[in-house]
Amino acid sequence: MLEYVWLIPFFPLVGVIINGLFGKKIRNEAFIGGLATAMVASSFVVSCGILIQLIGMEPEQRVFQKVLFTWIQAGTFKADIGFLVDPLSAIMIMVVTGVGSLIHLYSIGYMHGEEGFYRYFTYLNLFTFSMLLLVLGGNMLLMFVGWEGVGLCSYLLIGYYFHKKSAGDAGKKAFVMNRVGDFGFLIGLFTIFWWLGTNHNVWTINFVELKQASELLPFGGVVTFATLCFFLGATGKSAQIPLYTWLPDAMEGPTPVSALIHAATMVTAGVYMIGRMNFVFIKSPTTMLVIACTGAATALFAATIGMAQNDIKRVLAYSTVSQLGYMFLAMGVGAFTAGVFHLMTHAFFKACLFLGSGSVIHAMHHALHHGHLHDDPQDMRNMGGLRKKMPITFVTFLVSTIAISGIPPFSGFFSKDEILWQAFSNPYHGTANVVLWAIGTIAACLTAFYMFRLVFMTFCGECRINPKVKDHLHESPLVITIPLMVLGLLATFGGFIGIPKLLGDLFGGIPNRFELWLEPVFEKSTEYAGQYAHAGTHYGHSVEGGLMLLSVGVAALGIGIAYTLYIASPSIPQRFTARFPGLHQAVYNKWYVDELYDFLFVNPCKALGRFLWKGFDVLVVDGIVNGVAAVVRGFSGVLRYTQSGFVHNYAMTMALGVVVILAFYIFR
Amino acid sequence: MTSLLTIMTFTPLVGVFVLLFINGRSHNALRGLALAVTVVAFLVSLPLVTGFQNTADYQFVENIPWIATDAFQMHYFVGIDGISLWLVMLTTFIMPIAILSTWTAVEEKVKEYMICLLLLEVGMLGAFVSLDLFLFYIFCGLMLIPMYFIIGIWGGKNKVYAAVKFFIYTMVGSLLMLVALITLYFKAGGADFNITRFYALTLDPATQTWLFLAFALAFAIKVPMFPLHTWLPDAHTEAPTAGSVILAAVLLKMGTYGFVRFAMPLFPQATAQFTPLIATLAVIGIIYAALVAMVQEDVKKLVAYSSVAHLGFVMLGVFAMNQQGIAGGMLQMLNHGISTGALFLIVGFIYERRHTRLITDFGGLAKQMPVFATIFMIVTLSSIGLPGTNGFVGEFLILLGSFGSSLRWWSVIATSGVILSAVYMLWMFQRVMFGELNNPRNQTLTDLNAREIGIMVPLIVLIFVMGVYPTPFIAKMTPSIDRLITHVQTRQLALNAVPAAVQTPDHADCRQCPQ
Amino acid sequence: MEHIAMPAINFAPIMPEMILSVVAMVLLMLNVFVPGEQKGYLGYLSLAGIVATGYFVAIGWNQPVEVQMGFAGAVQQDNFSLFFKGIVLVSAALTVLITDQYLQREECNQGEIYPLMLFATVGMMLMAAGTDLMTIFLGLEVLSVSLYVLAGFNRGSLRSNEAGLKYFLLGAFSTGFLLYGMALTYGATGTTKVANIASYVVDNGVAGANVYFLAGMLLMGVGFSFKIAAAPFHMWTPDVYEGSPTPMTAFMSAGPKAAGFAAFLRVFVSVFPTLKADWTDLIWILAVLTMTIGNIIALSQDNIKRMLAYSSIAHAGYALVGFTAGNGVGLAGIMFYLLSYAFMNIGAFAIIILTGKKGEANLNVSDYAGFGFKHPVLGLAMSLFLFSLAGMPPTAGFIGKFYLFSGAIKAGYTWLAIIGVLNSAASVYYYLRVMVFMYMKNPVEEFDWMRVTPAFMLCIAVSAAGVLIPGIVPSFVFDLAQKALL
Amino acid sequence: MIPLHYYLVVSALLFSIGTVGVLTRRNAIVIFMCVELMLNAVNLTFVAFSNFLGSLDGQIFVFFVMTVAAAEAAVGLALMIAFFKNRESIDVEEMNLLKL
Repeated sequence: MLEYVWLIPFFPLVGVIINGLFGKKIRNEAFIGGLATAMVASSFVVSCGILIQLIGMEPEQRVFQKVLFTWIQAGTFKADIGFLVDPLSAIMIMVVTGVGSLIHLYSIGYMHGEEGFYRYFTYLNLFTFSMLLLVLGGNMLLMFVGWEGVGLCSYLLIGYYFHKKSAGDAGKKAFVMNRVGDFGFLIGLFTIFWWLGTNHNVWTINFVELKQASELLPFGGVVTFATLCFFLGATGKSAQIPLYTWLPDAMEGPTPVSALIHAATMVTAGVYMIGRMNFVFIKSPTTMLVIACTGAATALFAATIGMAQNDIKRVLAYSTVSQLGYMFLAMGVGAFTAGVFHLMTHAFFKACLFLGSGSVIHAMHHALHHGHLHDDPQDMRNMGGLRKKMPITFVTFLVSTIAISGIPPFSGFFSKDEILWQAFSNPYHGTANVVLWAIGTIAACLTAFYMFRLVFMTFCGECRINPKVKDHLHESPLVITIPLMVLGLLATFGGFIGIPKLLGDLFGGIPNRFELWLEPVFEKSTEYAGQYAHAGTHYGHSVEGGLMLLSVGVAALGIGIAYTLYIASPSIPQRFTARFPGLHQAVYNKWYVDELYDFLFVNPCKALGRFLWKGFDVLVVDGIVNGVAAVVRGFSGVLRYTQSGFVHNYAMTMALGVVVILAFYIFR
Repeated sequence: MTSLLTIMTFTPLVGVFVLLFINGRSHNALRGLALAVTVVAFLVSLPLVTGFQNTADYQFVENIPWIATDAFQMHYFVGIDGISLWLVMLTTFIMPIAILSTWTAVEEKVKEYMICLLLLEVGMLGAFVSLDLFLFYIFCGLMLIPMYFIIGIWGGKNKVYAAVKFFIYTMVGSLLMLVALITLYFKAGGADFNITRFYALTLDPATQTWLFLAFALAFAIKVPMFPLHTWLPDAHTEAPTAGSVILAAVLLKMGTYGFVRFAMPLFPQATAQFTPLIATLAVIGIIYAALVAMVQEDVKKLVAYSSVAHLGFVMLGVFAMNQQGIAGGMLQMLNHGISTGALFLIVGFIYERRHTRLITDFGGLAKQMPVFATIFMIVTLSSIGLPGTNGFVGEFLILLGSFGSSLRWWSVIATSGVILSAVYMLWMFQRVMFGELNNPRNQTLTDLNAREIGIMVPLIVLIFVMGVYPTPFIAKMTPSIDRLITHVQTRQLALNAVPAAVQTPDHADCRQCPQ
Repeated sequence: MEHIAMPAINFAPIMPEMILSVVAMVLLMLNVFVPGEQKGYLGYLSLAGIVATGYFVAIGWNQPVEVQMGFAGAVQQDNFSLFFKGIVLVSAALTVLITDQYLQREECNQGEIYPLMLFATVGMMLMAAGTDLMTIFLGLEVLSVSLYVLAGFNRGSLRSNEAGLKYFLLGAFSTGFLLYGMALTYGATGTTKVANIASYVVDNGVAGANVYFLAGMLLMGVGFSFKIAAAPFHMWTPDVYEGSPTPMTAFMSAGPKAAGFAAFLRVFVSVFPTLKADWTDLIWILAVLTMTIGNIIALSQDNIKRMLAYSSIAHAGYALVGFTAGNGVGLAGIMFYLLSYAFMNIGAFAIIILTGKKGEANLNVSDYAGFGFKHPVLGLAMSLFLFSLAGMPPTAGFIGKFYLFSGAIKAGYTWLAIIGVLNSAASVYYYLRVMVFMYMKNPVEEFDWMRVTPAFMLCIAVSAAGVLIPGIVPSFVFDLAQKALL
Repeated sequence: MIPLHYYLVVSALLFSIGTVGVLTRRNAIVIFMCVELMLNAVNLTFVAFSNFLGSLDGQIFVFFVMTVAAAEAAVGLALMIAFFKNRESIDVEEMNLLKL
């Protein structure tokens, strides 16, 4: 089965080609959507086969490379089109193809009747293809191909409703911000490649070879530079500070896209990349600290913004940013397994949440459309009380919300708690640990708050939609609800593969399968970490257990506040905003970061461009060129007057010429 | 076949003579014939690829005495190596496309137009295959004339200004190069203009500096490098579509090719000396052109400035002086030819429909012209160097190469150009293709017809082929690049070892020489 | 009284001149009997005469010195002179072809123009062949006097009168300097024979310190500079070229310039080679001034005849670059260039005559709007000539400039070559300007008055061939020029 | 015997007078007369040198110069007449159609 790993990205590519070239002619939605879904599902089947085969192998042999052909070879540089299968990529392909298939299926229903249906599925398949390249790529460059490819698809899908200016803007913003990250990625790649090459004559960008060669890399120094560059790439792709602003805007895309790309898969690419290159990152404590801090800060910062948004998808978007922050926090504290674990569980519950919101929006849109109303179908202030209208959506949404809030035994609890614990107890960052942990915990509280705020505003209380169309609200069709249910189940039980040792022991020695599974991938990190990490404090089970309870407690607190404010006494939020209008405005306007970026980068760039064009190009450069011409012409215009037409002048010039020549020769 | 290059180069000239005898009013016959001629030239050039041995030697060489007097020995010396092979192919490939693109765009003076295009092809091919410096110069000059007419006669509003600017700008550079070329000839003992003999020459550093500057000026104008680029936006904007396509795809390459073929191997020491300067100008060009492109209001001008940026990349790669950089540079020349050529074709398509190129006149075209939108998107992505397309491979290798050379920090700055290129291209794309279709005149636009799609398909295919499987392209140029690098670097070392005193005598002595 | 022994005279060296003179005189006679509208036949006759002369020029090539020498060393029909005679005859022949139609249009159909041209040609040939200052002076005067008349040939036209008179006054004035130079040289060396002056210089070690000699050399230089229109002795050129009947302008710009260079080179290169260091300074100053002034003023000209007049000044400057070099390449370059220049300039003037209207009208650059497409063949030819004048490959103009600048570079005058190429670059502008109007502006005129006679076509075709063929395969011409070196 | 220099100085003076005349006079005929003066100054030089050097070449040259001067005069006067017919003046200041 492993030999056929190339089939995994190949299937979606077939979908792209067929739908892309002939989709316009085919027109049959069932065929187009079915084909696209079938292709991803096929990939899923192959992925399952590969996973099963991997499970059957010895842990240390679970690395397989498949090289198709040499892609670029120039001098010492060589990059293959080749795939790498190991436990990490196996998890990723499972998530991508699994969640991907469900979302494809969902899309058939959600996108029904859209103009450019085929275009949508082409892009979606293309995205899946790129994402699979990203996770399967056997070298940095192929990963980069996927990296950019998903960025492109993100651009295309965000801008899917291209007639809306905001959609186009959002797509472009996403792409450009990603490009900023790509800039970092490339520089990082160059640094590693040339450093290893020139200093140790190891010319490679292949991950397996790099892992071997990572022995040669120093701690800190050049590695810090390279990893910081890579991390810049990750911040772009995974929407971390400072490059996170594109993600909320990306909600302009169709909701399944938000689920697939901007929640479950693409945005986690940065996390995956750090995991993939853990053996490099771990060599730079500085970078690790930067990552951890960035992650924690993002987690908190995005959560604050999420509290004040009214657009259902925007809340989820900020929630995604925040959760990604958790993952980076995990990576930064060396808890790679926890990070990847949270990546996976987040894929489940966040995909479910997005699809659920999609289901709501779908219903709202449908209803509003029916009544010819132009209310915003995504605004939570128009919703409320949908619990009875859409029971399946509500239930799945609720379990996912519980999961994200970190309430046991739902999946989010296991992963998030693991991260917080590692943040607290890791041996790398010394005193910073407490701060990181504290921030993470506060953010967990906020998460629970804004997520339940969302649930309460949407599903509970009075139905605030225009009464005219109230009766047109329906539960979505099966094609939409089935994926919801599957994802809801995963969000509920997905955490059980990674039960922390403390709890596992409690329940009769259930091992943390997830950690064991990934162990070979991160073995080098463990090894290197041992070389510099200070022994650190060893905390007992009681501390771990206490912290666990505390995190559940803050989540419960968040839920409680949300209940108080949005169910029990809904007037408090109004009074609060009335009391602190500035604060609310600042949070509502996302702390004015977009405006700040406009002010700092976008506008100066445009102004500079305009200045260089009109001021420099046209005035100076062309001015010099045309100026020379003008001077010569002007000179010509003056000089021609020497030709006065009078014989006397001519004769005089001649005579003077003679005199000057003679004088020159006599006096030289 | 030993005379393949000659046949290829002069096939269009034969076409010109045939065209002369066709009635100027039977437009389709003229177009068809011109197309046929260029296709034949392309077919003739195909054996060059298949028959090309992957060695550094000059192949398909023909060497016939041409101007043989006591004072001067010029040869008709042609041949190709890995460096020129693909540029020749690019030329023969792009010409039929250029001619097809003008099928309906040029309705006046078709005969003259076709003649100009074919003459241009002769000049371009000749310049790429010349291994005699004098022959190269002649062909370079030959190229200018038809291009001048193409811009000046079939151009837009400001055509005369653009054409004259183009011509004189280029002339100034190439005339100074002529002086340098003659100087070089006499330095070499005045036997002939054979390029390989010049390569073997060891010149003292001062001479190298001056000669390099003269050559570099000529080529930098052609490239064009900042700050000698201002003729390009004008020329591109005013030229008719085919003119822009050829200008971008091939003519600009004459400059970068000139650096690789002549300026660098001939004057290795000076090359080393001026690398920081050239790289700085290249990087300024990348950033500067990107910023300026960003605020353009005219699509064509925007693409023109993007050309400046792209060629800045090429220059950076070439001057990195390592395999990756030069291979990337060479590849980027081809990529730029294909992508920017395609972009100009695309601009031509909408110009032909709407007779405007102002970005603000468009918007929402994607709705009306889905096929066009797809093609435009692919080409745009290729232009911004998205992986999987050709543009990426070239840019990546250039940046990789320059990062590994002495130009590390230049490379870092240039890499940030990657961001800017995305900004201006996508913004332009967005404003043209996305948004509301609110201009009533855009609401009646028709999508591409079969001919137009047919023009674009080969380009699109190449965009992907070169993006996914560039190996054959790189493999064929590798030996030649190796030789170039070895040549330049050994010479640089050799010159550093020899004290400057033991050089050829200064030419002040020659003044006293009897005639 | 003793017999005066008739010396054995070798007529071979002046055979071409004799034939042409005889033809000219016969034509003068015939002219009386030929009615006005048929004066064209005189043109064909003179063409026949020129061809016959050309034959004798051709057979003179590479003859031994005793055959070349004549009149006690006063003339020498060496390869050098033969090459220049060739240039002169070419310009004469091409001009004759385009004269008749012009005269008919301007209604000054006087047959004397042909004999006068032939006499001028004789004078030019004599200048090229003269190896005695006296012969050179005589040749120059025969040329000049004929040209004064030719310049003012259109008696009814005030402009032509003015051109003739200006040319006459300034020409006579310059003759004074030339003669004075000759006199001083004669005084310093005691002889007027070029060869003897040279040997005297060598034998007696006369150097730049000798005031007579130096002044003589410089004044002769001034005289010749006037003939070749080198700045600052160029000022007559634009006025005379503009005012003269156009065919005569063509003639004057090609032939006399060549003849002037022939004499200039003959005297300076063969007489004063040891003084090269001295006269080179003079020549390069002239070269720089001439190129620059010619080109720069040409930039602002609207009248195409006047523009070409300034351009002709500039071209003399380029040739002087080769002169400065003074080496084989440069000097052969001058010859090559002057020959090419005859073709391209007369070719261009032929088209200018065609497009002109009665009364020398329609000569503005803007009058050429759309010409290129109205008359594609003529437009193509005109472009060819203009590109050649601008020095674009693959034309003879380019190759010529290449040789000239090569010579300069070879001799170490790289900076002069750079000034030269920068000048060429500037010159491109005004040549292009004509083409801009020809091709890039919409036509105003229909050009329906144009009558393209076979004679014109012949002239243009020959000129085009003369521009293009040496442009592509210059070897044979350049070989001839090199064999013709002094 | 009068030294050579005397002749030469005189002829140089004459030449200069002729030159100045050309530069200052307005009547074309007078200008031409001044040119003749220059030529005759040259003739004087020739003859002086010829005598001094004992070579006849100079004197022969003088004959030619005189002949040529005569021819020039003939042509010149004819041109002046033609100009006068059209312009009714031979003032060189009025010869200004062709300029710039």
